[in-house]
Amino acid sequence: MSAMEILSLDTLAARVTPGSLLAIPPDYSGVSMAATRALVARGVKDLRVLCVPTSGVQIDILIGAGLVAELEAAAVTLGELGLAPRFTAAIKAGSLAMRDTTCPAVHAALQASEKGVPFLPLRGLIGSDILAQRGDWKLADNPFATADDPIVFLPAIQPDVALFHVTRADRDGNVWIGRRRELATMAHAAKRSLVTAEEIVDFSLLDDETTAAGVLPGLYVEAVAEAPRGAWPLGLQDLYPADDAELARYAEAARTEAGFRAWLDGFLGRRSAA
Amino acid sequence: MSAMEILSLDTLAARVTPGSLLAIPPDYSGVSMAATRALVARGVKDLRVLCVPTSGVQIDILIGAGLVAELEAAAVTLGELGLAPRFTAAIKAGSLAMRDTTCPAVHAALQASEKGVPFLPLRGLIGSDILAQRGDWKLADNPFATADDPIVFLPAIQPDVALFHVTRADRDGNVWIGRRRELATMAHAAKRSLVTAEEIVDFSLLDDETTAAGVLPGLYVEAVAEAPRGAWPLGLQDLYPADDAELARYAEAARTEAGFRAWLDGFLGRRSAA
Amino acid sequence: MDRARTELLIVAIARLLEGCRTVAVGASSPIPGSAALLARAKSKGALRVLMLGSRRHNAFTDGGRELFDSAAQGRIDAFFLGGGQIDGQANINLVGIGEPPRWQQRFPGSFGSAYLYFLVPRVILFREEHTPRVLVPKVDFISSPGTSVPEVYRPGGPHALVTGRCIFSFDKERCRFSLASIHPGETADSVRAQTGFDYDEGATVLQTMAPEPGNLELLRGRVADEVAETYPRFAASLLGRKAA
Amino acid sequence: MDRARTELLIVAIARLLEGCRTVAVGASSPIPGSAALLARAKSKGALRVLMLGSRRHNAFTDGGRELFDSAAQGRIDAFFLGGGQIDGQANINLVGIGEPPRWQQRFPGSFGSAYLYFLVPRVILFREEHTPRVLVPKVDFISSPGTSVPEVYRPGGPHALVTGRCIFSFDKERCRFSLASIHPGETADSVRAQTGFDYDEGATVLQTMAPEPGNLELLRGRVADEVAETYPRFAASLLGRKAA
Repeated sequence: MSAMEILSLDTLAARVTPGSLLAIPPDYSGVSMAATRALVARGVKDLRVLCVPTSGVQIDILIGAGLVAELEAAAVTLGELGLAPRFTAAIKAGSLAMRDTTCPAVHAALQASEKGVPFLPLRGLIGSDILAQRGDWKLADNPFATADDPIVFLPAIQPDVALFHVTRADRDGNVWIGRRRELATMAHAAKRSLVTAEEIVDFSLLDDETTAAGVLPGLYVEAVAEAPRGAWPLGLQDLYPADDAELARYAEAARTEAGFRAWLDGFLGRRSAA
Repeated sequence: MSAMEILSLDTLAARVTPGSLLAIPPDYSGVSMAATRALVARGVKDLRVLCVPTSGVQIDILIGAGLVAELEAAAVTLGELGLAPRFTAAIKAGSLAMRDTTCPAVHAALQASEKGVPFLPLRGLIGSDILAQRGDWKLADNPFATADDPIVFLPAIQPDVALFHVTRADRDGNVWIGRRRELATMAHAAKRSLVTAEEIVDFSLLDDETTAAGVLPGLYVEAVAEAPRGAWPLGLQDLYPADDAELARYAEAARTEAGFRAWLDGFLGRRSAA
Repeated sequence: MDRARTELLIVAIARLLEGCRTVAVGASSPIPGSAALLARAKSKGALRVLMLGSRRHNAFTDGGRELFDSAAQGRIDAFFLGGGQIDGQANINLVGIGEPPRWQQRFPGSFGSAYLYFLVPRVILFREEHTPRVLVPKVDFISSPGTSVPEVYRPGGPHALVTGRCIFSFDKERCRFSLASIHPGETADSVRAQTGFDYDEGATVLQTMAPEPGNLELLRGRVADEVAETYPRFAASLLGRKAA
Repeated sequence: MDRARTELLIVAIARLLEGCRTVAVGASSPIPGSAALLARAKSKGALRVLMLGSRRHNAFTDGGRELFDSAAQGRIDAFFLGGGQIDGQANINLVGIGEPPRWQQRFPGSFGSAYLYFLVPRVILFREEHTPRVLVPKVDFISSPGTSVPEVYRPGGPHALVTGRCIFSFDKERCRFSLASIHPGETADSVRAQTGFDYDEGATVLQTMAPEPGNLELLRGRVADEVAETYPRFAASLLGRKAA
């Protein structure tokens, strides 16, 4: 692997190849809607997507645009705007292979990859139909217990690509994530991390010790692309809030395939304008 | 458990009761030498100490003062000042039950407690005499492998008390740890965390999002005591460097029991002065 | 729902949180969130609230896993769960009605329920809609079971079920709900008619206690202001808060 | 050790790091640290150095575990280990001489060796002292084994052993060291006399290459400045750096 690269948004998105296992963060954590737009424009097919651990408008767009073959998530929802319409339609149409999970199981499976171990044990889960439907999880015995003590073993998940958006990146590939440490876990676990950033700065984000604790080191970042307002219509940390009106327009439009397509045309049209 | 308390140094140290499993950080990470002094003055006996994952002058003093019955560490050393003399003497005298480990095994065993699971698997270790001597570790088979794939299972370690020193605490018990996240792992894993701080501030350390990422929340902190220069003669982050001259005096003095006692008298004498 | 009913539910849930040290609240939960903040105000700050979506009441700094890890460490005393379906054994279904993979109706998903329901001692089930459609004899999909066999590690589980009509308490030994109190306007019969599962009922049926004036004052004042940080529209419309 | 010998070792170790993308250096390791920074300077920044104790060359932000986790992720290409004893099978002993629990001589402990030796592809063993006391037929305690049976997951292991007298390369298949080159002032015989374990030796024994003038210039200038951040006394005394 070569050193960290600074790429254009389209070149960065082109590194997500068909069939990739793609990890994306929840709506409140730093979603790269800019790269989502580029993926849709490119029409990358057969993505397997892992939501860490939930998603909303991003996954609904990827599904609606026909990019997603398989999905693993603890939940898909537009929150107060209701169900994710393209997700719901794809489930009904049988066009999406869905694996239900639960939030801490996603975190634990990524931590297993982070630690380079084949699995992690996790409490809970026993007796749920999630476990019943997961042929890849193992119901085992706690090897340290003297009495009967069943526990679930979760195999490690190693995403091919972690894709997310941050406020700042520097030229060493260090990126500011603040308290959103699920982004660090995703990046540690993934083979490659592709990151879009509001701005790329010329100083090292690790220079100031008071803010260094919120930095994901460039060691984990393959490439960065600059994308101002790259989370829109979602919000980004303290920088800008979600565009509630646009999200409501999406929720309404995406109730039909035609409405979704019309909204998507507008979304793709912002590409050159952005 | 009651809400977070702000205590005097002596009252805080009194919460470390005889026989406790005490977790302490490495010399470079935020060692509470102030609380160490109070523990020695109090003469708390039969401590079982876990170094996370190594220690130096702190553990050497605790051992020399006769407070430590059992020790688990990946290494005990004064670094460029050589072997830790009281540790070495106690080993030779047979007065210390020592469990050798390796750094990532300490981190993993604490992470198991952090996640509330009975064990974590870890790579490496196989064929080492560390594993051979650890009756509590299990050599097992990777339950997800199709071929033979031995792997070690490490039981969770839950310290009774995590004890460390930070630059700042606030009145909610939030404490600034910066990049020293092993302190967070220790605190998450431990039943109780007792923290000394250079200063206690009147605003919330979580108010500023640019620095909040470096904060361990008060959820994990039972009590805080103010202790200016509380890491001396060790250093503390960017605030002050280690007092190399004093550490060298320690390394020289502690080569004999009498020399150690004389140094310790001086160290204890700084109590009221501090 | 009207403001009086909202206030009744918030005050009733806050009572269920008494004695807790730390209460966590998931996303999109204005009524449980308001109840937690009210319980905190009543405790004079001794009760800690960790509310997803809030900035002021969210002390987590270890990412998305920290809520789950801290629950496993025994640091979270109470949490709230809902359900597209809830059955008489307190099993909850957040995944779908019908059969996988296509479902008759698909819900968002299980979130952290399959974990927190096992580990948080006092889980309060909350669902405003109280109809036979929601409160069913048997859920179509178990996102998380209400109880477990004794050998399963389970310090946590259901404590009560609060709906728009009543409050049920849950008996873990008998694995059954019991009618604890009914809200104004309901009768024992009207509740039973709208409940799809069987449950126990005492000889006399209590009314859910009306909000005490002091609690209402706290809720409409300080708590409404705190809620507004995370749920501004809810605070304005259902707690009657005037924007500052 | 004198300055010329120090520079020879640093330049020789830097050569062993060629082609690496990321090199990590543990605590109290001025010569390996200098070699890593020299290799970085030669690579024009393509090689990343993670040096414990440095602020400028320490990008870790996930606490003490991150070095180990990132090694397990395959992100660390080279690391350095030493040993109170090193034997001919590349087993290393960082715990003690004699027998536990009292030992004849107790060392600090194994640090992360029992892990990183398994997971980092190019581990360079470095020990200046080259005597039969250190290089033994069999270590008294295996902090970490040099090789493992095939079923043990082990992407990493020993690449070379650098001492004050020579460089050995390690053949994993044969599980033996082989004399790669001897430093000025040594002969094949003088090395063998000071080595407690058996090893392979070619018909002709190479001399360790003298530092190229360009490398020396880099080392004495830019690299010495960088080293001084973490090892000021070493940079001043053994790299001849004048304080700025």
